[in-house]
Amino acid sequence: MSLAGFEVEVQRSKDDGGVVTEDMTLSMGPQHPSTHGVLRFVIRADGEVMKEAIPDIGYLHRSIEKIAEKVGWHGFIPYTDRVDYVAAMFCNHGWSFACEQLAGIEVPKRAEYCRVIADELCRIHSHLLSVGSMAMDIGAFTPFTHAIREREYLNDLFEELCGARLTFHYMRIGGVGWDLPTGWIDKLSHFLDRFEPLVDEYDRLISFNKIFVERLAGVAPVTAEEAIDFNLVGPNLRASGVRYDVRKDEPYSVYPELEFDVPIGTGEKGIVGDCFDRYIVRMREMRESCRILRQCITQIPDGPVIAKVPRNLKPPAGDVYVRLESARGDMGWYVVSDGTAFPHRCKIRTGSFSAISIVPKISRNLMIADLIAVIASLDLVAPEIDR
Amino acid sequence: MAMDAAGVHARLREKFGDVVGPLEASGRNASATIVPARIAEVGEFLKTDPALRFDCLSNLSGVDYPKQGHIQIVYHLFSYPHRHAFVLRVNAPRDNPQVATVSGVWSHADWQEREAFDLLGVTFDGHPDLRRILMPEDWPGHPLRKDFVEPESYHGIPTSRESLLKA
Amino acid sequence: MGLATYFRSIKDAIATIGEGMAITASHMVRKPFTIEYPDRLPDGVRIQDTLPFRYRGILEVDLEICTACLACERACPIDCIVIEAEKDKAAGGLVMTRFDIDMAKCMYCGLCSEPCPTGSIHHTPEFEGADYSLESLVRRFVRAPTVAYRPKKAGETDPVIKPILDRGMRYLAEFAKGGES
Amino acid sequence: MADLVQSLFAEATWVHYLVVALLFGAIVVFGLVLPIAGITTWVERRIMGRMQSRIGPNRVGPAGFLQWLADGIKNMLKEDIVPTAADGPLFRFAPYVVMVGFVGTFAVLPFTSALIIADLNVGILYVTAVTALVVVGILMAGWASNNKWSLLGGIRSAAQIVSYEIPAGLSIFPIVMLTGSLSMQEIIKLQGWAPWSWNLFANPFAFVAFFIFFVSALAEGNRTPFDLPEAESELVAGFATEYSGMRNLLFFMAEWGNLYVIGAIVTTLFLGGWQIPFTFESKVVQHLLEFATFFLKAYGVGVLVPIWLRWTLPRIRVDQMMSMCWKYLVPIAFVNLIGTAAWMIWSPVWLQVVTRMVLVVSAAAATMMFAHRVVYHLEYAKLTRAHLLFNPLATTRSPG
Repeated sequence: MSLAGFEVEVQRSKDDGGVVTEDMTLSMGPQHPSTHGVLRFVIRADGEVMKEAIPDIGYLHRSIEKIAEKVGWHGFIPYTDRVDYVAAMFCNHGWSFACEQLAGIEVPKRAEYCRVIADELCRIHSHLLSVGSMAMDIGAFTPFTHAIREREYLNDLFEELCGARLTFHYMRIGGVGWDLPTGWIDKLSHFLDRFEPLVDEYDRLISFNKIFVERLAGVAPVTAEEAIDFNLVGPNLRASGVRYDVRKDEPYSVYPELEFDVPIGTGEKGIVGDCFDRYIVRMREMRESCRILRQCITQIPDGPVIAKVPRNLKPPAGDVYVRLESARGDMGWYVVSDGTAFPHRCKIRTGSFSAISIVPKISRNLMIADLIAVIASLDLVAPEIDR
Repeated sequence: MAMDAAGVHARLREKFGDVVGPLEASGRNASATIVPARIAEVGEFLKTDPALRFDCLSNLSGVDYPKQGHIQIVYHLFSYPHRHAFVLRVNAPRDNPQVATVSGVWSHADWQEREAFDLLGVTFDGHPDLRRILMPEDWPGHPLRKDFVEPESYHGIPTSRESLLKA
Repeated sequence: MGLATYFRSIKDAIATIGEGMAITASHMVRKPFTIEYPDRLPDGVRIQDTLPFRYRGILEVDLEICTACLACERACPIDCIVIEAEKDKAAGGLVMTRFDIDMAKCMYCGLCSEPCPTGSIHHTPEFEGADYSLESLVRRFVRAPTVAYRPKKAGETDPVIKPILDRGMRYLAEFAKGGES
Repeated sequence: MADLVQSLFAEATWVHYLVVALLFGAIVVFGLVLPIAGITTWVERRIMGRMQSRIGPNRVGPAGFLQWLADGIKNMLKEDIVPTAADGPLFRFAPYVVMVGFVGTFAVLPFTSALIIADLNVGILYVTAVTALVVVGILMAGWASNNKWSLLGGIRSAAQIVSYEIPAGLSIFPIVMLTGSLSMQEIIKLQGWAPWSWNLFANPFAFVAFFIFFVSALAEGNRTPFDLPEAESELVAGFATEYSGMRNLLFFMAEWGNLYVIGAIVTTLFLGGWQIPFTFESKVVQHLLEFATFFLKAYGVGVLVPIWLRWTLPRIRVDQMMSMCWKYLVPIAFVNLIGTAAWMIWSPVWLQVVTRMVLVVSAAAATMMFAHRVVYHLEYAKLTRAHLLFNPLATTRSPG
């Protein structure tokens, strides 16, 4: 593996005693245990203290945007599952949403509710992995398995809903592929009853543990200006104190009918926008998702779950940019149609891509152990970065 | 104070004149085409003008239009203080696409421009660190161009396998 | 650092660590969540039987009710289905000579089973697909040329085909029905 | 041991001594150390599994008990890889240094009133000295691997162990002062079987010293929250990154075995050692009971509690580990030292008795509170009886 583009200048410094010291160049990844997929960082460190950490991405590039131009409008939906396989529902939703905007398709109300239910479940699904792996990266293994245990329950729910545990392919252009199965709503509310106390338990087990707080509080704070400048989105942006949520501020689907709060980082343990804020915002969002789900359960109307959409869809020429709030924040889909059966261009702007670009800036003068916390707290998911 | 697209466009026209093309479409997708070399200035103005305050470059995408003979760079801007959005478009010729960089205006543009450079071969003048980001350094061509042909192999590794379904 | 902060941080550390230990201790008496697949399930239970009806496992084709309409072949985004059928007056309709699915390529999206008019191509709950070679992952359903199924106006009466068709239609009923124009 | 050799051989030469010493060493290593370290791996993985709503190893032998043997055999059969760029001799030698540092402590561990290899009059000093060898081994491993992650791990370990020797040593002093001896057996003999006659409850300073010693010992044993030298999410596997097969196993055996050594020392110093309330006619019964008492105390404190801590707590950062040592543990250990001295000089007998009782009662109260919290958490999670299981060896859950 060449270091092309990563030529780290070896800096020699001489202290007063005449001892020459060299910086150490570390290659962290792509097979490092805590880089969440195949990410690589080239670190220049002085002992434990990093002088810089340069991200190297592209190891998981599967050219999904190119594939979009080859497989047609309906056929691309299963591929969107792979854009961010930790939170596939949002990618399904984003693509369907963009296509509906392009083709002017009206989505039935029940389908929108199905989508919101699936989205919010998926948000819990993704945040559980995020906070769980964060705890594991900090060194506590047990919270991770507790998170995975709850995630397993969710997987069972998804399996029943759409037949898959990870690559859901649940949404279709114009609605959703399957209606909610009979008795599924009861299982969902049973899950919520069981899950909410377990979030509290998780908080007691790890969130406010002194060691955990010490590891995260005050580490790598991102100010609101920086966050906007680097286009951090979602929980990462909100942790910096910006109260912005696409669901609330540019509502789509049926979110205007639902009541929920947008938790933001307050710097309760350290500085606003530090790792702890990014972590705790996710914990709080899971509770909000539970709230949304409970409302959906009571409000969901009857009716069809998919609109009449031609199988050979040819949206009129034009482009559209839609944004939706995925688990990793504002996800942008820029889709260009040239009026044929194949998309002309699809650009997916993901939260992790912008989040990783801020790493070199905020990781200066942190310790190597802190870099792990930063990666975990930004909730970087490698497939979403590389697409 | 949120401003509608026509207002944003009018203000740009007032400042830059013919550099800014006519307003296309409306609502969230309302856009204006900008002269490639002046995009940085326009961006700077959009970001700093107190009435506009487009402090966030939400998305930067490159689209190849072989028929029209240009590559279009699309800037989706968003303003957190005012909660309004605007779209800028820049058309660069396909054979030598050169666009001024906006990485000095929005830090997010740094990586997005690298991606556009990598996948579409657009050169961003003045970019501090313009090198490939997703593809390997020695990858031939720019994959998202419509006329890109995938090489048969890369360093001796075949890029495709024969279909098992061949009759 | 004031003395008060000093002792408060000691107190905090002891309290939160104690709380965490109480939780892990309480887990010692909770049931494990593991299903011991595949060999320690309760008697007579196959894990496949516990999976939901919609589970998207390995694809299966019921040739008895396949109409050779090629809808699945067209729907597949990665072209992992190949069907060859010819009109044959003598045999009384379409005759399928080939129906192959490359399971090595299949991404289990379910797009093929959605447009199927009879539910012939469908996902099974089987998921154990590991094999020693790529070639053996290609499922070839047509052994000998087979006459394609033709739906009967009055409803199916053949006692062999009826249950298969019923299952197929039930499978189709699970899908949300959108427009098909 | 000299008596033993002389009683066996009429004219004992140095050869006899050597042979008996080697035999004895072999018996200790293969009869005691290996099984303790091995079984501990099984215990740890089972406990960890239950804490994480999993089962843990359950395939080899009843309830997976023989898993440790299977792992050992597997590791012995594995290829012993030495990286080309590594410093070969040092690389090969390092695991043995770590093992020596750990097995050496068994020489002075008082298992019963008689079963002790050498009751040195400087026993506790010997323990602190010998365990310091471990850091040499780890540093050797980290350096010789010629891997930056290993080196970071080795350096972290050196900094950590050297720092934590100080609070650990300072927390031994109060006990030495109380008992007036450095010999392990003497320290035990001056305590009684009952909790109120343990050094732990002798005075408030000894009580605090117990916790400081325990924390420092955890840090010296590289256990979570102080497992920085091998922090798997940061340094891949720290100093052991390049090791495979048996050499890797030696490191881990030393780690798990060290837990037991920690427990044994804590038991000796603070928890009354092998003391039992009765004396028996039969020497065998007497020693068996003493051994069982000592073993259970040491295993509980030294193995089960650290395992429990490990699967509860996250890992602290290297600078926090240092500040914890120098800002918290060392000052408090000094206060303990002076406090114990002052206590011994000025406290009247009645105060000593009352304090012992107060400490015992408050420790019991703390345990009760803790038990209450455990029950509270079980109730808070809204678990039905069907979700609870009291048989730790049962394994199956019905699907669905």
